[in-house]
Amino acid sequence: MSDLSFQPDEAEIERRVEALLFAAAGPLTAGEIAARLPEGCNVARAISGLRARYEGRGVELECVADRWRFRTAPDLAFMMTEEREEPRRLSKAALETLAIIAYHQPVTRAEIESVRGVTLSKGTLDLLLEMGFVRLRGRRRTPGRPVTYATADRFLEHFGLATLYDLPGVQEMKAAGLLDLSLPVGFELPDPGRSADVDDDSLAGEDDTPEFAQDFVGN
Amino acid sequence: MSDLSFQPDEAEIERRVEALLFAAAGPLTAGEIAARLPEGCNVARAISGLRARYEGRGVELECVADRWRFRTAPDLAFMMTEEREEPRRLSKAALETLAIIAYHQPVTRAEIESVRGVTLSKGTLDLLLEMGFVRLRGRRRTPGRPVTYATADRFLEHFGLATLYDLPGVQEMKAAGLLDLSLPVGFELPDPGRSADVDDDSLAGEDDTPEFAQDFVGN
Amino acid sequence: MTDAFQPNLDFSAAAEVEEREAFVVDLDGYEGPLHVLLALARTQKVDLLKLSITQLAEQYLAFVHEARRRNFALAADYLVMASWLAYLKSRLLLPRADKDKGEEPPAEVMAAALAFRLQKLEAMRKAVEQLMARPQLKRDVFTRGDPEATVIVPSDRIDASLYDLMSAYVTQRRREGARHYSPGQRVEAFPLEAARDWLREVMPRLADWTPLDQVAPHPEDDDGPSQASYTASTLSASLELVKEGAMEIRQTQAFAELFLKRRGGGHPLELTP
Repeated sequence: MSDLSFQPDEAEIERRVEALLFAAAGPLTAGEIAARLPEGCNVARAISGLRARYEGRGVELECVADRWRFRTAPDLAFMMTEEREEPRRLSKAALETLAIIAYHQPVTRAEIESVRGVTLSKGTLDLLLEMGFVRLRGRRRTPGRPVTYATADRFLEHFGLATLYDLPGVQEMKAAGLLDLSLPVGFELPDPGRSADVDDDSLAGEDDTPEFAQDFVGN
Repeated sequence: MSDLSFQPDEAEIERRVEALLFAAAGPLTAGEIAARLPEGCNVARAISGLRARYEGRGVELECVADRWRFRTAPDLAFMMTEEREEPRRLSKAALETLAIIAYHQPVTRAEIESVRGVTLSKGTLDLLLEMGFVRLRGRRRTPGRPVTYATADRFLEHFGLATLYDLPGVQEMKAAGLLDLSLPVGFELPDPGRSADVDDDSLAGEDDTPEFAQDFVGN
Repeated sequence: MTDAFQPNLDFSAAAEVEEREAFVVDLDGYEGPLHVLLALARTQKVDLLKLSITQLAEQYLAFVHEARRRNFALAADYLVMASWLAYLKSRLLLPRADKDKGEEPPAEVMAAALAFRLQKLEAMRKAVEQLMARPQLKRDVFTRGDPEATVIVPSDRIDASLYDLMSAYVTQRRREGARHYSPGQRVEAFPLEAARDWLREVMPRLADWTPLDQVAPHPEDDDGPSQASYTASTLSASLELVKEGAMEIRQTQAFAELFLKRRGGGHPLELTP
């Protein structure tokens, strides 16, 4: 299908990557782009070339959820009245829940409740799941095997984040130990959010931390 | 909303036109562009500026019937004709079928149809098989020896499940607001983890591929 | 217009009203005790880890007191937190003498843990603010409005989440349930006519006050009407007979046992177990 014999030069590769990203309906990974180019093309270089070229323009190249996409410059938001979609308004509770999932993932329902100190009202998690911001990730290897939640790519795409590392303030919070789900020793606070089937006492278990760390880095 | 007092310079106008044309759902006339810019902006000059800027790039500015739009360079059209390999979204039928196979495996075609209440269209199972989400598992030891289906490894990979035992259960369905406290009559979730001990004959021993093919296609 | 004559008092009254309003608004804004505590802690304007927990406890207790004074229905959570804080405060203030309370962590540790927990919640609130300040898709930034007709679909990516799978499954099971719905066996009732006949039959033996339970027939197997139905129908029928003047009925107090008796003489009911 493609002209495999012809080895494009750097400028030509950049042109092609530009065309692909412009045409695509969604963000593309470097791998997906490479698959459409002759073998041996340096996609990374083409992307950084394009990125520089579009810097400060009305349209910019951005990395979200490890994928690349063109999007309009944020400072021009005011012009886009016609394109703007009325955003689904998230309640304060839903936003806080989303933030807790984003910064602590993978996290169980009980853990979310324990950070907020209130029971998660019905509808909050479903809404986030339905909007595609949050996904069921797996099960915690603790008694009761509670389901854990994590953010979905759509979350990163929506907020224009390249990876979970790029969450605002995440490094500082981590350094301050604020993202640690195991509470300090001897910490007994009345916890209305915690239901009868307490399952995060055993969180300190060694199985857990690696799973989190791995997941966190892996994304 | 807009900064009406600020009179943008030429470069800024070009930027804005670029963003507008990029984000617009269809080609725009010069008049439509002008309407979104501060009064007195020279749209024609911005367009010709942009046109020059994109000349020879992977994306070009094109005029059709007095309307302007970006489109990929014609010589790169061959890159865009790539066929769709897989649907981005699973059809409702496919997703539903997959769900039944996941929870009820190993399951025959007739059993799937009995849960869904509609005949399974030919393409649905093929698609799932082709995508590697589903596999032929064996034959039920009942009259007619119907083929049974089960999920394949790709299914677990895609949904991030370590084992079938990790499929969300009734508790999670309730937590996600999918099930009320009052379960539908006769709602029982089979345990997909049990699928090891089934009354199935393996397909491996079968020499009579024709029989299988016939069965598979014939439905 | 009459500014000069306006006494100062009115101003303070107005301020008081405003304060009260502010309180109401605030209570609505809180989601739980932890959120209230965080808001109160902010008024101390110090690092959340250097917070004065005794002061915070007092502030919170005042808050709860005020809310109750105004008859706000406070959820139990708030009161549990209040008593816990009162306890913590007293432990913080008392000299630490008794070592026999070994199993409980020192009050300072508990206070530090509370401060930490508030800091954690605060961090999440800040995270929300920072996230919302980011340019958001379709609100601040926009992707291609008109992707090429021959769309390049990211090939290896299928848009189906576990949640989609679950909801697809549940929807079908629901539909299946609705399809296969059969009204099932009708709940059989003990007919009133039969109850009347039964009562007439046993009437001669109801010379003394006899509990309703013993008068009503007892089902012999599981197929027939339930015991409740036997009892209810017998009661209805007996009321009819009372109206006709054939029987008397008595109950000493609400929910107490009902006793039946025929009018006139007869043989006592032979009680069969």
